[in-house]
Amino acid sequence: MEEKIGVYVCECGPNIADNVDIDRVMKTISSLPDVDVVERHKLLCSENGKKFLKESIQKHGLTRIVVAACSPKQHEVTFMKVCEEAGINPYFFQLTNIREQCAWIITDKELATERAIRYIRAALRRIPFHKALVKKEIETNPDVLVIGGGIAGMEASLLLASGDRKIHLVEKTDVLGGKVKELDKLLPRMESSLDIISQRIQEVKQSEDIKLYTNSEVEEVLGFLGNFVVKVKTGENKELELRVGAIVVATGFSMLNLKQLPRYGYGQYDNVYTALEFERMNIDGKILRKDGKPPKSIGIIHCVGREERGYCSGVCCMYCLKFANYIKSKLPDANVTEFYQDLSIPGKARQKFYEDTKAKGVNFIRSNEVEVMDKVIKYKTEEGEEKTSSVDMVILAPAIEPSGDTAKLAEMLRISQGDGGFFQEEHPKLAPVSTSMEGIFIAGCSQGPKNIPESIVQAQAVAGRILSSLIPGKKLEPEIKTSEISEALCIGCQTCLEVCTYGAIYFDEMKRVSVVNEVLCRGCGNCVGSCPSGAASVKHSTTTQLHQEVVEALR
Amino acid sequence: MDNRNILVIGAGVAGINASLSLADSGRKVYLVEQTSYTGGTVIKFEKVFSNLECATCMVAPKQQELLTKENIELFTITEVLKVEGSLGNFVVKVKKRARYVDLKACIGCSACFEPCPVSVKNEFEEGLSERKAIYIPCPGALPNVPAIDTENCVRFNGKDCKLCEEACMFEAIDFEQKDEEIELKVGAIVVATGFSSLDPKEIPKYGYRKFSDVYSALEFERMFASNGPTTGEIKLRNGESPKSVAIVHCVGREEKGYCSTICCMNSLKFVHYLKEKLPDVKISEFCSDLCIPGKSYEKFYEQTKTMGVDIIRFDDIAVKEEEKGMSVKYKIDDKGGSLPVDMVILSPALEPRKDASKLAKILGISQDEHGFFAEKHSEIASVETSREGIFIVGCAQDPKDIQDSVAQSEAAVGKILSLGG
Amino acid sequence: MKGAILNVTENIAKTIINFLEKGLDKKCFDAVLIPIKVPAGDSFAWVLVQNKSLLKDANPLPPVMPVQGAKALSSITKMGKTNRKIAAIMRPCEVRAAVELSKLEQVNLENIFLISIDCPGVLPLKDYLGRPKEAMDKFNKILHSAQNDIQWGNESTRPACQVCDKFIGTDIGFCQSNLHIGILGTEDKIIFLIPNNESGKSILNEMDIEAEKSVDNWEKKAKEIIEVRKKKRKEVQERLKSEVMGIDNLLDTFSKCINCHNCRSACPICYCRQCYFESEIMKLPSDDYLMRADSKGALRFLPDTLLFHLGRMTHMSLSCVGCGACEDACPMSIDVSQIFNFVADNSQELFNYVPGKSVEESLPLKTYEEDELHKVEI
Amino acid sequence: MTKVLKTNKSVEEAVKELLKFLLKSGKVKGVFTLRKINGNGAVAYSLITSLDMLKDAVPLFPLMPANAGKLLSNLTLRGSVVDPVVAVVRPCELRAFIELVKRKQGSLENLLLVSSTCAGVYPLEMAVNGDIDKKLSQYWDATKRGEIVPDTRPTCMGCEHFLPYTADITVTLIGKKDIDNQCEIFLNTEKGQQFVDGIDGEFVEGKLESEEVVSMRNKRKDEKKRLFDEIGIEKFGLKGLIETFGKCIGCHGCSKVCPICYCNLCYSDSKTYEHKPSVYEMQLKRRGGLRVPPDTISYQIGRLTHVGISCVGCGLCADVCPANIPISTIFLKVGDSVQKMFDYLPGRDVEEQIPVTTFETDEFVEVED
Amino acid sequence: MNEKFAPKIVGFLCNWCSYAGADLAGVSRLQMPPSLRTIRVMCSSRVNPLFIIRVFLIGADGVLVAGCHPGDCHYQKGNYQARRKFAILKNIFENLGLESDRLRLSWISAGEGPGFAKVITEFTEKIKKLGPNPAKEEVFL
Repeated sequence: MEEKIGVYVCECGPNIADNVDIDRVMKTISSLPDVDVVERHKLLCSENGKKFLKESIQKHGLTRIVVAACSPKQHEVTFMKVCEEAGINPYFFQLTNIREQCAWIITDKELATERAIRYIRAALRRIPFHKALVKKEIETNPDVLVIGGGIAGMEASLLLASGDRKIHLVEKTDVLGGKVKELDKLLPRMESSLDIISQRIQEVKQSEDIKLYTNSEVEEVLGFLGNFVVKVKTGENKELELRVGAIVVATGFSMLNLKQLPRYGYGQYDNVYTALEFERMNIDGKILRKDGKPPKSIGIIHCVGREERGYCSGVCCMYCLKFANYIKSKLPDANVTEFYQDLSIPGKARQKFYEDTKAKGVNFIRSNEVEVMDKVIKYKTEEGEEKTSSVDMVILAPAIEPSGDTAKLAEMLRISQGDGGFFQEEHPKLAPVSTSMEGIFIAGCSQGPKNIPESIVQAQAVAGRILSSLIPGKKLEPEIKTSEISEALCIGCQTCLEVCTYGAIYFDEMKRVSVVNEVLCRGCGNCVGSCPSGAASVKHSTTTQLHQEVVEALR
Repeated sequence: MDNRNILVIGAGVAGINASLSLADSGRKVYLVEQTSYTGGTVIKFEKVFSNLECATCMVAPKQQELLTKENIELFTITEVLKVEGSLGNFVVKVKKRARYVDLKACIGCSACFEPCPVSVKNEFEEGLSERKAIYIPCPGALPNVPAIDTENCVRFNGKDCKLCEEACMFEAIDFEQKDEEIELKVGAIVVATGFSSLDPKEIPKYGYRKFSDVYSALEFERMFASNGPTTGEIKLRNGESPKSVAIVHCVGREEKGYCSTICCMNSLKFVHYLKEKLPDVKISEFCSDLCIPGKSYEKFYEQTKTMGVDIIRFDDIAVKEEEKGMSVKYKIDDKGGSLPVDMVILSPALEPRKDASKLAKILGISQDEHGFFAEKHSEIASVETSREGIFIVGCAQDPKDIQDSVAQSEAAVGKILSLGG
Repeated sequence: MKGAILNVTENIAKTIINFLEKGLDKKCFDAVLIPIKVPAGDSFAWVLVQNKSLLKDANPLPPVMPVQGAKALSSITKMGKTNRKIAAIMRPCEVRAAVELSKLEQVNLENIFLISIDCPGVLPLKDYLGRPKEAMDKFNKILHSAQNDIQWGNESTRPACQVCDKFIGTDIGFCQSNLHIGILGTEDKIIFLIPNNESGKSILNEMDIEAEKSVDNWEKKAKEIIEVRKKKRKEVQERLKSEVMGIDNLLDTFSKCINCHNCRSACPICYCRQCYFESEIMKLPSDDYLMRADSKGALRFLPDTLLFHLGRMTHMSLSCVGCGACEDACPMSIDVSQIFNFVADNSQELFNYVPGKSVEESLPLKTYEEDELHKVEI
Repeated sequence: MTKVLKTNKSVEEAVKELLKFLLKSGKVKGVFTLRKINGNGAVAYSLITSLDMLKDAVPLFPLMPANAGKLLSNLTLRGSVVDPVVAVVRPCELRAFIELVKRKQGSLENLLLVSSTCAGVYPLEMAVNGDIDKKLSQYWDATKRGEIVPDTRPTCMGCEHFLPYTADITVTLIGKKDIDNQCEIFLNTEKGQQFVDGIDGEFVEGKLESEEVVSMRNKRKDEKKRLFDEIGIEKFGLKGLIETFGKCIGCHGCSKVCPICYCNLCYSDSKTYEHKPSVYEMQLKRRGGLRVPPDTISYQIGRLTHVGISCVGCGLCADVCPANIPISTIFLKVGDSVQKMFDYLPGRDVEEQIPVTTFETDEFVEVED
Repeated sequence: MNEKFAPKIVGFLCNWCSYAGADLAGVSRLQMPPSLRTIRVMCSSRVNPLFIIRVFLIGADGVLVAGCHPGDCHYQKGNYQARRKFAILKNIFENLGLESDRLRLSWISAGEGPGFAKVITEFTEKIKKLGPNPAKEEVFL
């Protein structure tokens, strides 16, 4: 069918008109073959401008529209809407920017006008090659899989449940509560951790929206946002298949294995304990040396393994202060010394806790290269002088590291691991709980070391993302301008799979061609730039379309 | 929840983020912003730590989305007057100040600035440059529509001036606009009003305003900004570029009694700023305890150290006069030193907004001893408040970095949506 | 038959170029498609010329055929008709190929003005490259021998050319250009411009060249040589029948083939973007190969070399114009074109179809007659 | 030190013996090697499954009718060979195959790879009238003496990677004085040793990187340098390119035979490169003239961007070029330099990732400005 | 240097940073030579080297590929990939003695209006020094 093409030039008041000779533009463009309508308007984006555009399109029964006006970032959407209202596909429209990138940056009116004409002709050249694109909609499953039954996993599950979603909560061990369950008191108010955690565990167990699988592990994850298929191996060694729309990974952390750092004497000398061991001692109410006597002088060592891991675990300083408080309340005359590098006590509440602790007569020594010998702690001061201090009990604060199965999960879920081996968030600032795989979220210490409130916030955030994006009965509307791969041209070298950040391309073994999953594709075109066979292309930015623009630009 | 609409107070990155998510979920959102623009403090940054990403590139798409999103109604230059009712049916009265520029008609060509006879210090640029009485805070601000500041506009001070009106081709200037009081019915409220940073003047020893080349972090931020007053040139007041710079952490920490969380990283970021523009500049970072928690920050610190910067610890510090210029005097357990520099950058503490207590009263929520909005429970309910249905996110609750602010905003969304309705 | 007569200035080539320049000046056409010596001077390439100054290196009758003219024409008109009038000066086999391609929708002849020349044949590309000078002299001799030598186009031209009996761009050569240039029987003093149709005539009019002169000398000479060639063609094909035909001979001939498919790339009639024999279809699972190997004890790898050549025959032999481009491009110097010619002649005979003779004549495989080919029925 | 199988047979016999042993013992199902076919002296790669047919095998015949890497890819493209197959190929063919495997165009599984220290091959045109047989004695003499064999293809004479990188079994030829009555077969891998297990002959220790190899490598390096200087592509510029590729007839035979050009349909033969006449008319207007078919130069540079990083310099492109363009030398030179950027050597190791799919966050900052 | 020569530069600007930067330059009314022909792409990684070659041979006096600063890519890592492809192409150009200075890769953020103007001005100057792209006139491409 013959296309009817219309060109609309916006004067944008004086902004374009002052610097671009609109008359000349009109004249030149009208003289071109296969341009059916050329119109000008004072301000196309204004209400009556849009009305004018719509009516004109309908009056002339146009099939392709070129608008020469401002930046697409300003009004592309505006005019696409108009096209839709006028009854033509919004992708049969091209907005060419003769304001920001023409009228406003070129003083010489002659040149600016030529430039404007050139841009319009470029648009005219490409527009016949435009294809009609339509919104896709896909059914989704609103249920959620949560991996990990720690504080974060439970918080997410509970919140999602009260947002009436079905949740499958998969926990590796036989109990809920994760690491928090092993703590005595919570900072900074020193409330009982157990009360809080056991209350949550109850809620989870009672909720009929949460299906709990203990002693269970995820074995395989297929599919994508809204349509995941998950294989779970349950405690009863049953294999079952779950269908969910989103996945939350809250697999927490593990503590650095102190065997790796002999210089702290753990397992080598008596009375050297890890933080969690000490929590336990404290809960059992017996802070005692191996010989059964209470310790007289206790050294608490911060930053154990910080150097090796290359990051500050963020939480140790505070719980080390907490330990001092444990001790002081049980053994008031015990001598407590904190060996620290930098005190990391951010936020409005923590410094006070530190000062109160200090006031209880706890010593603080800024120290480097700390070493533990029998009953002695050796260290270097800021000035670098060697000192020792004799102790009869040592508490070590080992670095927090990703839990053992992180790598395995990362591969299974096709998400990447970032700094320190923790799961990589989609964006370090604006998308801390989502991943590059749409529909897969991370919360708590699996994303990075953090304290309890931060973990809970992340869990709630995940709930927020899921509840707002994956809504029962509401279909997903994925990106329209996605990539596509020509079966005929694809040779199956899978270069595209490797360069795609979003796991949006899969390989069809039968046909031996790569295929784009349009739900996941965001249309960046990296695959297009990398495909040797020219099999990949991005809709609405095809090589042909760009080439047409270039040809005109260089006329 | 009877009323599904949501009120979000503050169009900073946290507020925007919450609004977008809520809108996605099909909620109607009223976003109330005190200033004439969106983006909050973040858009004042050229780059953000630790990935040194360009802040505008990061936030602008969200701001754009905000303006085109169907079920978000944005009220700029607007403040909350009264909040009644309870979770599920709050009745909120807001005062929408006149912008005197028609948001629909104006296309942001900025033709009206030039003729305006008034010029005053631009607070967005931390007073480093001037603006007119009709103005946008900086190029690229969104919505890209100026506002008239009636305090300074001569027309609103007796004279009959309408130069801007004449300059405008789109009849966008409308002196007839009136402030209006609007009543909003909402089911829940998200408070994302952010922070202000301590005015170093309050602590004389830092010599702020005494010495012309002592800058606050935000001032320096704007000085480096490519869309800022110097288009990114780092200059002393005398026009020369600094040879030695001191960056001072923890300004006001002692006085405030808390660590503001982000200053260490932000100050380290400045090293990158300086070295990018002035490779040979001598930089000293004065810090007490380095607070760089989390998986990524120490890496940034290590990398920064290799760029040539002295990290100097202090217990006490002051900026003193020298016969020529100034120097930083510092003490660390009874030792100490003095370092002559020609530029000082102060990292002042983050503090609650000046109007926090007023807003707290209006909202009927409590504040903590520092004046930040108090969360319901510091460990397990940090986005909830004493009043059910009112949520606090971002630095309005506690000093924090962008990641945590965004996380909290999403958390509030989670909480609200989980209430059902 | 009538035509125009132009006096030769300098040499035939120059005369023809002058004629073309005149055409450009008179806007009879906007551009000329003609072979031009490449900058390095070691070959010729098709160039679409608008700026006359480029014609100084042009040669309407180059000693080699690196690219079949029809392919060049196809590359610019495949996607639609040109808006400029283009005069394409080509050898008869190239004109015939162009006509075939237009039937296959690979060339759009609208606004294309086809000019053909008496063709003495060309030298094998290999003989020309490297020694362009000597080759050029050799070729010029052939050109001039046109006057007396009945064996016009001697041993040194390509085998395909030596047996070509359709080297004349008029109906006696089963070729239908718009204008044919005759150089036979002219003692190199004149050339004949013979319009084959109205558009040919009208162009000559526009250039006010009077076209009512007799061209009998030329025609007589041409027909003589055609006869000689026909005979030669018969002989050669008889020889081929015994030497090359039959499965063993064929296998033998193609045993050197290295599957580079240059023959098909050079062939004007093989117009597929992607050859069937290079497509996924031809890629088999490994055990298929092993099984086939097993059945004979050994399998040449790649297999299906003969299949490729036979397959190609079935695809293009009806339209094969015998231009010899395939043989020129073969790195293993296999007598591809001679074999294809032979097969083509026979299959074309079946429908007494002469490829490129006229645009009107539709491709045999696009039509059928109810009463035909009964001998293939049983 | 590597395990070496030593036999007192001429190299050619020994290798055939080995193949026979493998096939006979049923350790392999097929033998992939060069073979004389059709009794007219033509030599082609073949997949041999019967001992009888093995007689005509000429594993070391100095001719490359096609890059075996490309052929092996064809063989294993749709899944690895079910039963083991032994393939006798040249080092550059082996490297090509490895590159193809990296590009998911083939599988190493169940393949026993036999290669040799390669003395080079003769140009294809020599195979046209069977001239190679006349040259064989000269070929082997030079090889024994560890000298570059005269009249072999230029790319071979300048090839420094004649020592196979990933072969299971390597037959040493270069500089081996007595290959007529003695043969050393290096068993580089576990696999290699397992397969020959049970064959007669003595097993010794040996070193592949012999003096002969080293000295040959130096000779080749010099020759390569000479080649590069002679062609001096860095001085090409557009003019030079046009002069060099002016005679290109656009058959794209170079890409058809190139093992690294693995596309079914070359991008530049695809529709994207075909335009409405108006596009050409615009060009015509500006340039006054336009070569057709167009895109000769862009095709060649374009192919460089694709092939450069993996070019193994097998030389076939130049060998098949009807216009005698020294393509291989040009590609080799550019390839070398592109590969150096990432210190990447195509075909060195199948685990080595192709640089184009990966990146470092802090590389090539010099190209930014 | 030919004063009359007005270079034609084809600029592939990524939608998220560089195009926004260009807009900001406009909004700030920063003047720059009229040499640029903007082509908007979603990400710098979209630009296939093959395409750059074509643009160069069609006769662009300069080709600019502009994207987000490293680490800022809206699609996480596209610009790194873009840089690699570009580096290889530049290397090939140098090897073939083609003027690789006609190809430019720049990182321009949405905030860098002035930066954009600077890039365009500099690049235009550079191209002016190089003179017109010979490919423009060439017949035998």
